[in-house]
Amino acid sequence: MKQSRFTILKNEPLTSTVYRMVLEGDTSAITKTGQFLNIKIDGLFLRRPISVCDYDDKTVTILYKVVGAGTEAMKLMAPPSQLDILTGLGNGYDTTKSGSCPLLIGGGVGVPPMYRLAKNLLAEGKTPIVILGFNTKDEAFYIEEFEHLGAKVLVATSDGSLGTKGFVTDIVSNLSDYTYFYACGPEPMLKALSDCTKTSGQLSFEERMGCGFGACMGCSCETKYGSKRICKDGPVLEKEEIIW
Amino acid sequence: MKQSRFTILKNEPLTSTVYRMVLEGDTSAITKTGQFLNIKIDGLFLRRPISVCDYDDKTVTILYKVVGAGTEAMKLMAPPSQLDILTGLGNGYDTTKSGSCPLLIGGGVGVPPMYRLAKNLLAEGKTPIVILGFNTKDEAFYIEEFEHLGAKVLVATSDGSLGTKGFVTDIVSNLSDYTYFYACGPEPMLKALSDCTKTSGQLSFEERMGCGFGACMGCSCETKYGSKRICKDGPVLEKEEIIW
Amino acid sequence: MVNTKVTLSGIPLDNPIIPASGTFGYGYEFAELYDINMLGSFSFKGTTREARFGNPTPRIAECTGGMINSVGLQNPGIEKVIREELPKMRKVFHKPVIANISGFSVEEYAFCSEKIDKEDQVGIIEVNVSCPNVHHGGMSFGTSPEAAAEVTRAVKAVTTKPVYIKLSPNVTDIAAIAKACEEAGADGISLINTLMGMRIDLKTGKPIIANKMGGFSGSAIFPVAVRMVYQVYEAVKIPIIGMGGVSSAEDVLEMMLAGATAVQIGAANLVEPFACKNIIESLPHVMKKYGITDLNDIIGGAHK
Amino acid sequence: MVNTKVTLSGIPLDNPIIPASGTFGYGYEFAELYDINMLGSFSFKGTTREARFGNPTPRIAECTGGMINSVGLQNPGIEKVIREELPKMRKVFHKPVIANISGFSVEEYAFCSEKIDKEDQVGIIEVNVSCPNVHHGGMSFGTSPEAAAEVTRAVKAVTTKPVYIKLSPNVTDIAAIAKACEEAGADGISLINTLMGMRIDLKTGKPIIANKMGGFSGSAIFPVAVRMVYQVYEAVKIPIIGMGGVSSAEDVLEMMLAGATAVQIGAANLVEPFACKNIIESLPHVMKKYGITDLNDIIGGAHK
Ligand SMILES: Cc1cc2nc3c(=O)[nH]c(=O)nc-3n(C[C@H](O)[C@H](O)[C@H](O)COP(=O)(O)OP(=O)(O)OC[C@H]3O[C@@H](n4cnc5c(N)ncnc54)[C@H](O)[C@@H]3O)c2cc1C
Ligand SMILES: Cc1cc2nc3c(=O)[nH]c(=O)nc-3n(C[C@H](O)[C@H](O)[C@H](O)COP(=O)(O)OP(=O)(O)OC[C@H]3O[C@@H](n4cnc5c(N)ncnc54)[C@H](O)[C@@H]3O)c2cc1C
Ligand SMILES: Cc1cc2nc3c(=O)[nH]c(=O)nc-3n(C[C@H](O)[C@H](O)[C@H](O)COP(=O)(O)O)c2cc1C
Ligand SMILES: Cc1cc2nc3c(=O)[nH]c(=O)nc-3n(C[C@H](O)[C@H](O)[C@H](O)COP(=O)(O)O)c2cc1C
Ligand code: FES
Ligand code: FES
Repeated sequence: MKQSRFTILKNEPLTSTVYRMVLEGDTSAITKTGQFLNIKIDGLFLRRPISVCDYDDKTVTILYKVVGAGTEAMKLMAPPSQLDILTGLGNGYDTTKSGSCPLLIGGGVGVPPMYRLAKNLLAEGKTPIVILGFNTKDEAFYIEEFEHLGAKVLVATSDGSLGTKGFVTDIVSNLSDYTYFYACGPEPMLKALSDCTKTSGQLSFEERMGCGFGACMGCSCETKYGSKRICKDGPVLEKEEIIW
Repeated sequence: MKQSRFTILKNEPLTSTVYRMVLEGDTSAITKTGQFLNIKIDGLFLRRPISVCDYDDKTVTILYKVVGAGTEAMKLMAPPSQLDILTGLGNGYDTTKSGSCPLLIGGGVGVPPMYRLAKNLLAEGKTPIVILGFNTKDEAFYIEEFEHLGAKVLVATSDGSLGTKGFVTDIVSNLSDYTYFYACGPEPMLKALSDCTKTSGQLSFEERMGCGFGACMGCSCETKYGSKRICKDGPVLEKEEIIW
Repeated sequence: MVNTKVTLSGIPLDNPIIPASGTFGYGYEFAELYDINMLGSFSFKGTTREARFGNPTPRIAECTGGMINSVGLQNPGIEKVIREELPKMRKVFHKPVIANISGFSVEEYAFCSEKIDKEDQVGIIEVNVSCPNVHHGGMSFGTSPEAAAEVTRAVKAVTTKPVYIKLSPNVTDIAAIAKACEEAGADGISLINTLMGMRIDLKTGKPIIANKMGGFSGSAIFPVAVRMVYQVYEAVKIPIIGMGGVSSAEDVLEMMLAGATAVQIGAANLVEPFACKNIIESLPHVMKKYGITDLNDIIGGAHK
Repeated sequence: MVNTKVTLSGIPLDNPIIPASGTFGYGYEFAELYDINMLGSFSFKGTTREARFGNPTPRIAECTGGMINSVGLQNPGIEKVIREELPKMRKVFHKPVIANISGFSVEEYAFCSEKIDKEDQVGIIEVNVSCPNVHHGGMSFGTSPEAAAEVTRAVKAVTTKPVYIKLSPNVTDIAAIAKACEEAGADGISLINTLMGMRIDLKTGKPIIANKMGGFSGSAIFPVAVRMVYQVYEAVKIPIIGMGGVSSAEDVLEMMLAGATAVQIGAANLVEPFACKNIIESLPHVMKKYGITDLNDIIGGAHK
């Protein structure tokens, strides 16, 4: 973990509620996708945890949905203002277990961490299938970006306005030749995926956090292997250890 | 009273700790010098009361000393940022009682309201004598500005580095041909002036304020004519009503 | 259209927004800024038998998210309030007002309440039991169920108007005190009064407030207020007026979900003079945002 | 040069800065960020007889200037803390630590204290009496002078180390409870623990915290903490460790002026991981600014 100041390079809407922010600063503590940042926002007490969507040696990209006071404030920020951020938080996804053809499943604001994950798996010579779920076409984002990476992308929307009508699980249930899966999204989606997937996999969880770096026990969850802190021992858990 | 947003036009140091800020906005509620503004500062709960130094139909000038969190924040503000300000607070000085040759006595950050007062009295054809007190030369400000108005200016510094060595009272005690006095400054100065002046006069007081507009009774003081709110019935009191 | 009307002991309010005692004076300053008849009601400055200058100054200190006051119940005394202020208030506010009554003995509470009971302008008598009991070593009436109940009974005996007991949060068991007041006949509970707090001036090394301690209020105390309203709602059946740190329409909804039928706004009025107006105007929009069509539906909703 | 050294019951501290229990884990996370040996000491996570998972999640809610937690004393139990954590802690922190002990019965407090008493790494036993007493209807030990004194006596009977009783602020008369602990043999008083608070989620209409209520801490509670430290300083002669909302060197001075000999930093560590380091480093500068050459000179200074 590192604490440092980042400069906002870009902050732009992808949909009416989801924004992309590109930040410049010391990214050396970020080692994996699936990790997250914890962002200090003036006037609010707690930092806001947001997943790493992509990063390089001097920038990090995040995608965030405006849902409350913190993200509302983020939306209004403009380059070149600065943010105090904790980086390198969480375990992140482990690509060594992926096999040759893993599924990457992102629902809503669970989509962002799948981006860098897809990039990495492709770089490792694997052929990930990316499955993205949204409520409706207007809320969809990052589909082209995934396609540009060269990944196969399947989309589900609840109302059928884009791709398959239904949930990501409707797509997953019809697939069979995958070797592993990675998922991030709302808890009901994760639970359904855990039930309908035929392989082992890694799922990323959200929890309200005090610190985000393992000090307060605010985010604990019980697993089959004992209590884990979502912020430090997670947010990524293995399918097999999860107690639903 | 009015609440409105002002735009900072200038914010510049006069000494190492005293700043002048010129603000543009709706000044229609300001009717007298000796009145004050109550300034909202992001992140701080209470507004900060600062005297009007000068104003016209679209700008108001204040001079403030950096002493704590609020003024520290003000010092860092730059044009064209905005401030939420309550204007037209307090009774202000009454020039009708001045006679032809009033004394205007300002000590430290009590100097600012004397500026517009001098201007008004000169405009009314009177010949005010302005007496300014500071600790030392380096802390002195606005002497030239008063001179430019065409007022007679006398200065006292505690260490004698500028003007008379001593206090404003040392100057006042040696004067006799004045018709009235107006004073603003630290309470011990006001008390000493009240004792050494030969005429009636008006003195402006400071008190910690909750609202600044008469609602909370946070700033009450007892006078010979009953309890008064410094923010609404003051900050200017008549020499005769003050209980020391 | 959404419904913001609520009822306190039979008294209909256009909306649940009520400026809290001591932060709105007698309404005059605010009436110059906006038409205060848009308010549900207002609770005027705490009134005692005798006129009081209150505590020495400084009476105000700043805190993170709030302020401390030790005004000390400055007021002209009940007779003068009835004779001079009520008629003036009637000119700027045409709805029933809430008379906030304080005392340093049970008799003083009864005396003031009996006097004010005759005024038809007064809709509710709000009895502030946070005052020190001069007959019992200065502990406040609000710190013991017995003392609070005794004040309640004494006031109820001399009034026909609804009596709301305004509780102090500086206690171990707020629910027990509320319950004692209900059993003693209270028609409603107002809470919370200020938390006792202190700030020290680093320049002098001494407390900022001349009286050393004072009442801490403002958004910082909101979570304590919500908790206490929630606890009292579980303990009593009479209506609750919730307050403590409320400064937005969202806060109003949160207080009502905790169990408040109406909500008072205190310190927010001092730093944001249009606070109540802004809250009243944004309330319908915020209700819509959360799918609320009638405020009465959410009172105590968090308990379900 | 200024002096920041203070002494707690004979234990010298390089400075009065101590991370508060529950906000610093066992120090490991912070040891990766800075050399935590710069701290005066640290108080490790509250420990009970049995291992505890704690309360269901969500356990955290945000407030203006603070947060609510309902972690519920998650810890591996006293045996495992002694066997596994203490040796690991010794590697990152070479000074005496403060063992924070909790219990749901008098026996549990005594059991844990007796166990930890044998560990020379432990300088002070800090007894958190904010836990509900399972034998007495769930009211916390910290809410009655008798119960707090009983815990104090039980712990003192089985330990040789200095015992500091950590008080709950959710009480009517904090001074009476502190006094009872002093009379029962306490070597010092730590205060304040968290204020009970609640937040409700407008989207669901239900409390955010799974356990409904939780402990409110952070800068918002500072004025209450200063007031209570001030009151307890007037009531007892034993040293006080002050805490509650401290987040700057200025706050440390204010706590000490109120009567604290040392100061704990809680929630600030969570949102500003370098909080303690920053405070320790700025303390000498802030002392100079206010003309303080020795911190010991200002302890209780506001009472003079
Ligand atoms: C590990 C992790 C990664 C995340 N990654 C992303 C991401 O990439 N993009 C994105 O849009 N969102 C992400 N979230 C959710 C994001 O943290 C919340 O949407 C955000 O904190 C809401 O803040 P707010 O001030 O706008 O909302 P408010 O509701 O005003 O926040 C109030 C408090 O609740 C907390 N909170 C609210 N919603 C959540 C939530 N869903 N999860 C955890 N805490 C919450 C806030 O952090 C804050 O402490 C992630 C959450 C976690 C735990
Ligand atoms: C009617 C009036 C007119 C004033 N005019 C001027 C002026 O023209 N120029 C100027 O430099 N100063 C003036 N002051 C003093 C000015 O209000 C304070 O210096 C300022 O509030 C300090 O704020 P701070 O946050 O920097 O200090 P802090 O000490 O951090 O403030 C903490 C709290 O104490 C209050 N406070 C601190 N000092 C004073 C004080 N002397 N008087 C009243 N409240 C105080 C603050 O308003 C705030 O609520 C005036 C005060 C009053 C009452
Ligand atoms: C300046 C001031 C004066 C107050 N005077 C009274 C009073 O006279 N009677 C009373 O019952 N409460 C009084 N209160 C308490 C408020 O009515 C209210 O209960 C408390 O401030 C909590 O609400 P808030 O956080 O919105 O301010 C006063 C509060 C303030 C800030
Ligand atoms: C997440 C969290 C966990 C806590 N756990 C404990 C605990 O185990 N034992 C204890 O005595 N106090 C515990 N506390 C209380 C703190 O030690 C401290 O008394 C309180 O938070 C007030 O200080 P603060 O405002 O600086 O946080 C905890 C506080 C927080 C925020
Ligand atoms: S949020 Fe503090 S331990 Fe996870
Ligand atoms: S500051 Fe509120 S009445 Fe003067």
